[in-house]
Amino acid sequence: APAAPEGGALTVYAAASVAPAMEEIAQAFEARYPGVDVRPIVSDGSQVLATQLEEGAPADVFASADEATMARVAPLIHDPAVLATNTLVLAVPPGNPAGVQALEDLARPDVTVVLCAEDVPCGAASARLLDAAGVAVEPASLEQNVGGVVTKIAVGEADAGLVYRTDALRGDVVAIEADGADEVVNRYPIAVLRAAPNPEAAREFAEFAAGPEGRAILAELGFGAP
Amino acid sequence: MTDDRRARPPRARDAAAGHLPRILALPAILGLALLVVPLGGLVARADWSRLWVDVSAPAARDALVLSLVTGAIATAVCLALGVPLALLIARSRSWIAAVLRVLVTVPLVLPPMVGGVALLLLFGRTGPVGGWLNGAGLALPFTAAAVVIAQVFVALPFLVLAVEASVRSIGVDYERTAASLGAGRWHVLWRVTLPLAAPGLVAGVVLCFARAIGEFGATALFAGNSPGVTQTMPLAIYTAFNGSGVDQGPAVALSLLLLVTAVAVLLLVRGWRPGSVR
Amino acid sequence: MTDDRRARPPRARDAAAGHLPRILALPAILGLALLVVPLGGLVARADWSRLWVDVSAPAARDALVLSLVTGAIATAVCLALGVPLALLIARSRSWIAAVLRVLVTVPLVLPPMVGGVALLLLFGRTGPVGGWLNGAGLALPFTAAAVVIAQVFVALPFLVLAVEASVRSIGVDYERTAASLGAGRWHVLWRVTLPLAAPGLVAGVVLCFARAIGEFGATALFAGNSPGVTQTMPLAIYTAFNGSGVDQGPAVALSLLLLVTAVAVLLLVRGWRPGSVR
Amino acid sequence: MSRAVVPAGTHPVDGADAALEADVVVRRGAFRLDAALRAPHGAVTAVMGPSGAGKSTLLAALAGDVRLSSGSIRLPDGTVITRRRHLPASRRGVVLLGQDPRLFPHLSVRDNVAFGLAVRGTRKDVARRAADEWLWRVGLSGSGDHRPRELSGGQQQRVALARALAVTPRLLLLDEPLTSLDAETAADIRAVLHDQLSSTRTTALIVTHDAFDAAALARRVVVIERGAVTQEGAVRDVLEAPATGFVAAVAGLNRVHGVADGGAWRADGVDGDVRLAAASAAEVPDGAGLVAVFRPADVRVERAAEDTWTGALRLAREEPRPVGRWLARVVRLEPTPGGARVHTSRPDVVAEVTAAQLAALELAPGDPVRLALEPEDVRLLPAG
Amino acid sequence: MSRAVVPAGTHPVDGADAALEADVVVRRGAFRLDAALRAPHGAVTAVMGPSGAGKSTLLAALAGDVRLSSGSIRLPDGTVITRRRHLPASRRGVVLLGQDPRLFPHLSVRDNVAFGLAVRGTRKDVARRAADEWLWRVGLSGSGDHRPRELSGGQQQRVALARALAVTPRLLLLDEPLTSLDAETAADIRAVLHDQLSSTRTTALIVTHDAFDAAALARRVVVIERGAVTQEGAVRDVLEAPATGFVAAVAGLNRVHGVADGGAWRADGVDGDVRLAAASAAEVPDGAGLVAVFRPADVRVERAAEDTWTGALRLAREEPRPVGRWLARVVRLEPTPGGARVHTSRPDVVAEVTAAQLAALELAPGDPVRLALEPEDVRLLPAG
Ligand SMILES: Nc1ncnc2c1ncn2[C@@H]1O[C@H](COP(=O)(O)OP(=O)(O)OP(=O)(O)O)[C@@H](O)[C@H]1O
Ligand SMILES: Nc1ncnc2c1ncn2[C@@H]1O[C@H](COP(=O)(O)OP(=O)(O)OP(=O)(O)O)[C@@H](O)[C@H]1O
Ligand SMILES: [Mg+2]
Ligand SMILES: [Mg+2]
Repeated sequence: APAAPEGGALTVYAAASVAPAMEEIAQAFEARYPGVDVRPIVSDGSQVLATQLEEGAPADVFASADEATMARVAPLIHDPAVLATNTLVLAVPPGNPAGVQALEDLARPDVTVVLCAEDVPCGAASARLLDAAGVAVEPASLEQNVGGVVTKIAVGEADAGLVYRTDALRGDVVAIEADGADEVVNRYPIAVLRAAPNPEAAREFAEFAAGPEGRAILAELGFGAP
Repeated sequence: MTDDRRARPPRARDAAAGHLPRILALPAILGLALLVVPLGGLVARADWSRLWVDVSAPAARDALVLSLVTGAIATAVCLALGVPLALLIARSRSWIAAVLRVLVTVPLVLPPMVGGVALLLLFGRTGPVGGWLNGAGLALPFTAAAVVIAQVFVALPFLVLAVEASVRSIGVDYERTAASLGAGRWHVLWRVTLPLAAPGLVAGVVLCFARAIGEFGATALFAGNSPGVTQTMPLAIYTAFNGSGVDQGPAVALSLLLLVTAVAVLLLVRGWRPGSVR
Repeated sequence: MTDDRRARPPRARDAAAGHLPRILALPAILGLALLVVPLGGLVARADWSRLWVDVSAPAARDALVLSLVTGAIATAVCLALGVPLALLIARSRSWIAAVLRVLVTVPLVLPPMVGGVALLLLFGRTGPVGGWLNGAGLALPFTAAAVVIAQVFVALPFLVLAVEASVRSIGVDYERTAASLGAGRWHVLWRVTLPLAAPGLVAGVVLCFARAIGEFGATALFAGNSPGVTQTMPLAIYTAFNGSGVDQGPAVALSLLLLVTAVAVLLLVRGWRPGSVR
Repeated sequence: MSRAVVPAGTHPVDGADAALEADVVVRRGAFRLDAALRAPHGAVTAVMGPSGAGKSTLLAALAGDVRLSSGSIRLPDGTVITRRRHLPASRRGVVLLGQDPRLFPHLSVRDNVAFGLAVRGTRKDVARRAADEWLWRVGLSGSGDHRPRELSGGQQQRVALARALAVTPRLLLLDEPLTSLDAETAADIRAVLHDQLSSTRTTALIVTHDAFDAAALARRVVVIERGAVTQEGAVRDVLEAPATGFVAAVAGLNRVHGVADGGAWRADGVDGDVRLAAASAAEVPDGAGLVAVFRPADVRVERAAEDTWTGALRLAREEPRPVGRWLARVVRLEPTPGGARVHTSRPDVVAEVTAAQLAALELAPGDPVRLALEPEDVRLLPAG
Repeated sequence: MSRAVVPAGTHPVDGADAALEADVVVRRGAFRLDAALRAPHGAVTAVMGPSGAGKSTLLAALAGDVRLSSGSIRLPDGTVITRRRHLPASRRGVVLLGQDPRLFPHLSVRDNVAFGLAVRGTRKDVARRAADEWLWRVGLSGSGDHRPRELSGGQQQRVALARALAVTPRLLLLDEPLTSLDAETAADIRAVLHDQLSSTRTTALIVTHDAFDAAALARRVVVIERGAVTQEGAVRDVLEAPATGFVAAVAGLNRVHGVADGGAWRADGVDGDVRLAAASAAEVPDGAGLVAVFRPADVRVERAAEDTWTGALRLAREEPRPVGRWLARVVRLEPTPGGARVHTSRPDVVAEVTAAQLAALELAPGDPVRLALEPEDVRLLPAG
């Protein structure tokens, strides 16, 4: 077993979508290693965090929402590990006013669809899923993040959209399984920074998060296993 | 603040600049540097080889046109609604004016994203105004009109506050003179009050336009991000930023495009131009 | 604009309000409604049972205190740098003034996020200023100082433009009178120019403070979203918004907290308060 | 002299003939204006009064810049304005030229003059031509393209006057229109003003501090002091029989309080017995208050027999005290273009001497002098 | 009359005695001021001139509000200012009271008066007490807490004067300080001004349009017309021998151009032969330009034998033409407080008649009148 970390503070940068999970993992981690003080999770879009890391942000651990972003900061990190996976679901407002049942319904002209922009991870995944299903969708809006999609569906502005299972679970939308969604899997990598001020605790935290305790917490929040 | 000792053409110059401490030039230049140098850095880092490609992409052009058009319309709407509001505040008794001013200022403080949610709740399909409009066959969200509304919502306070301060400074004496020469209220407004408030109006329009075409949060939420329809420059820049990978090339390129266009527009606004009235 | 026909106490009132068209009250009220009604909707939708819990969370309190402190410091810095800059512009010849005004306006147009990138490029580890500061053992980004810098960067133009318009409107006649009574440049500045520019100064401070505590994009990038250190209210709201999924309860609650605090602060600013000078 | 005891009192204009009938009560801070006046149709009425008396406030109330606290105003067109029925300035048909020229800084001088015409819908080129003609009339042709701030104070004043005259209103209110003009220009402008007002038969109120302006331009004068009308009547009547010290000062007259005393007039509150003879003093009972009015130039000044005030006083006590001659002390000597004004005390009397007399007298403040006054130069008025 | 042909010319003050020596050239748009003047130490110099002549510009240049285009200014402390060596207004020790009172609107009246003292580091309570005393001196005690906009025009003017006087500067420049004050207040303020200036021996320049103010307050006068000095000298000398029409107007004199003609004076450019007798006319050769100066009150007015102008003219042609009497036509009658001014043409002469004379004459514009003038009332000056 690896040596228990001496203690000290630990700074975790986590993409917005995994930040709530990281918060819980951090609490469990602190319970296990009372000497370590995990600072409140710093969360933002993966790209923002990556930019900040490039400019020398003092982080120990970085949990990204996709592998592309992790690849972007590759020179700054030790080898990443996959923390969790996520799959897309169809999200509709409560009551499903447009009667959306399957991916094909998104192509109906009377259904207002919002998707993530292709540049953000959920948007890329949505595009792949729709391509695979051969469904051509004309979205009303390409949101900058999942929050935008969920909000528009929740207030009834849009009739349907594609979001991650974890996001659908958290909010006031109804999730409908989409065929072929399990083919398009998004992986959440976690890595320790080379410049980590507290490398031992960082390594331990990354392993803890990817380990059984971390995975249990992630599963509870709807994430899939790697 | 300017150097009084330099030789000048032999023409009397009012010794106006001489009444303020010259050392103020120091913080002034520091402030200017703080605003300008980061932009310089941005320009320096730009990838000039790819710049043209990024800037001339159809999506960029669409976004720019949309931004300019919606920004101009929003500014016009702000003028139409904001100038009367500013006049109302400037000419109200002090406590009414104070209350109105606070009401106008509050939306400034709100993060635009929350403003977007508020607009969505009001004008959305299920909102009180939106439901009513829907009944009339009008849907605002996901349209360019929504972009304008979002921009007006965030930019209006700037115009109102700038114009109000200016109108208040002018006082009512010239209006009285005009009225006693027989000028009706509209004549007074157009020929006296507004021309005299010109510096504040110009400042207000510039603040308003700049804020409108820079608006991001409320637009993203209320109008969405549909290229060609509601994707304004800031949304395009944000999208580019998210998709950029290692270098922020496209985002920087689009930002520079926005900057250059904005400068061009500002230079066309009377008063921001050399040779304008003092 | 007020109703002249209402019975009043038998005291002469200057017939000031009477010089502007009354119908202007219509667009004025429409404008006011556009600003206020969405906020009303937000308040109406707020989940009052959970509101107190959200608002009294330590993270919320930390964010609020940080916002107020950094906002106040940023406003002070803006005053120190922006008022001299405004005076410089107002008293320059017209073409220099035009150039300076455009330079000051440009950062307004920039989406704040890009501003954040620019600041990061300048003050970051690899940036020209940042590298030099790093050598001196000072790292700005990801500290509370970075929050202040980001806020100054986005808020300064508002102060400068509002004050400049006001100072320009005043002209130099009173300064001349003061100078010919023997007042030196500093005395003229403190006792004449600034008091006379008070409406513009107050408007500028309010715009500046509101913009500073509402600032989100540049702060998020340049200072980061580190709770307790750099997480200001807008970032907290953003985090709550992203983390909360559908019900924007915590985000709305925090927004209302920010609004109420901002109103309280604004009411403390002289001139925004009932009974102030007209 | 018979007019003396029946002074030009407060003879208002007949209601039927009045273009303007105003009973104005306005409160401004601690100041209260309560003045009733009538202005005859098509004629000029001068408004005079000390600084801060309420003249500008009166004009502001008539023009509609200030609301009435009570009272009423009947305008030339019959409209009646009261506290509750306030008519905005722009709809009164009243043009006010305020004390401050207040030219619109954003308009050229020409457009300033044309402003009132433009308001009335006059075609632009017609209005501009009219403005240019007005500028010519006030001696400023060629300044049309200037900005107001490029003009001198007196030039601005003239532009403001041209702007007010150009609109030929029903009622014109001019607040010190000739102030800050030199004698030559003032004479020209006075002529322009007189021609314009009489040719258009404009009803006008002119605030002025100058008795010559009042006499040259106005038929009647209304004197306002401390917010109230103290005298009113034909200009010359009022100036000849000043009811107050202010009017006497305006008319350039001495005005000394006293009482009737055995067919003569005796000064009040002066221990040295100062008596003046005048025909009318015999008509009133002894002890009745009388005011003696006389011109400074009519007072003869002679050196007293003694050089010092105390010496002169001693001598005077022994001397007989003739009527119309008294011993006075020089308080101040004020040079005038033609000589000097000798200010004396007990009672306060000003005498005017020529340069030659002044040289002969060799006066200095503190010196005793003998003043003399002929009965026919004294006018006695009942004390108000 | 010997002074007549040696008029009060441009006798500058001795350089040694001069507190201020200025040779000011300033261009403002199309206007060019080019004036050299010296002001004696500790005395008041009046500056007079028509509207727009450049008086305020001169004062602005002296105070430092406007830069010199060329020339130089030597201040009382010896500092020399030129185009290149501009000293800011605040460091000149020169206080300027401009034509516009320009009270600071954000300060109370008291703080306005105390402003100059506060600048000089006077303790706050001392400055306020001094301000209150000054307000009392200008008749405004009790107004200290008011805002300037709550004061009347004349009251503002007095506050501005108090503010300027309160600082007792080395050089004081007053631009029409007594304008817009009534006769009574003006007299009081003139006395205050005179006392203050003479007791502190302040070197002062006062712009005024009033000959009485100039005589009462100033030792010397400088006349500026169209940007240049046209006359300069002791006040009375200048007013008695006006070198230009403007000065004559200020002095209230007629000034008519003519030539010496056989021991008498003959008017220029007038077909009806107008001749005046005067002792000094004999001293100059025939044909030399001479200006006749005389007072309007000295001109006797008689009705012409014929009632109409043409009839009178016919008659006049047959009559002998006596020296000192001529036929003139009434152009305009201007009422004055004591009678009227009769404006006549060819040559332009103004005659002053009393009310009684006026009633007897029954004049109307267009009427012919006979004017007469005694030789001793005429002063002849060489034409400038
Ligand atoms: N800023 C300016 N630009 C152009 N011309 C100017 C400017 N200021 C003044 N002038 C011109 O200079 C001339 C002199 O003005 P100034 O104010 O000195 O006259 P003044 O003698 O004080 O007259 P007044 O008795 O009317 O006050 C005027 O003809 C005026 O039009
Ligand atoms: N806004 C105001 N608030 C309070 N008092 C005022 C206000 N305006 C004027 N007053 C007072 O009213 C009085 C009359 O002022 P007004 O201007 O009518 O005087 P005026 O007769 O025109 O004097 P002047 O000859 O000096 O112009 C003054 O004593 C002044 O102090
Ligand atoms: Mg007045
Ligand atoms: Mg002047």
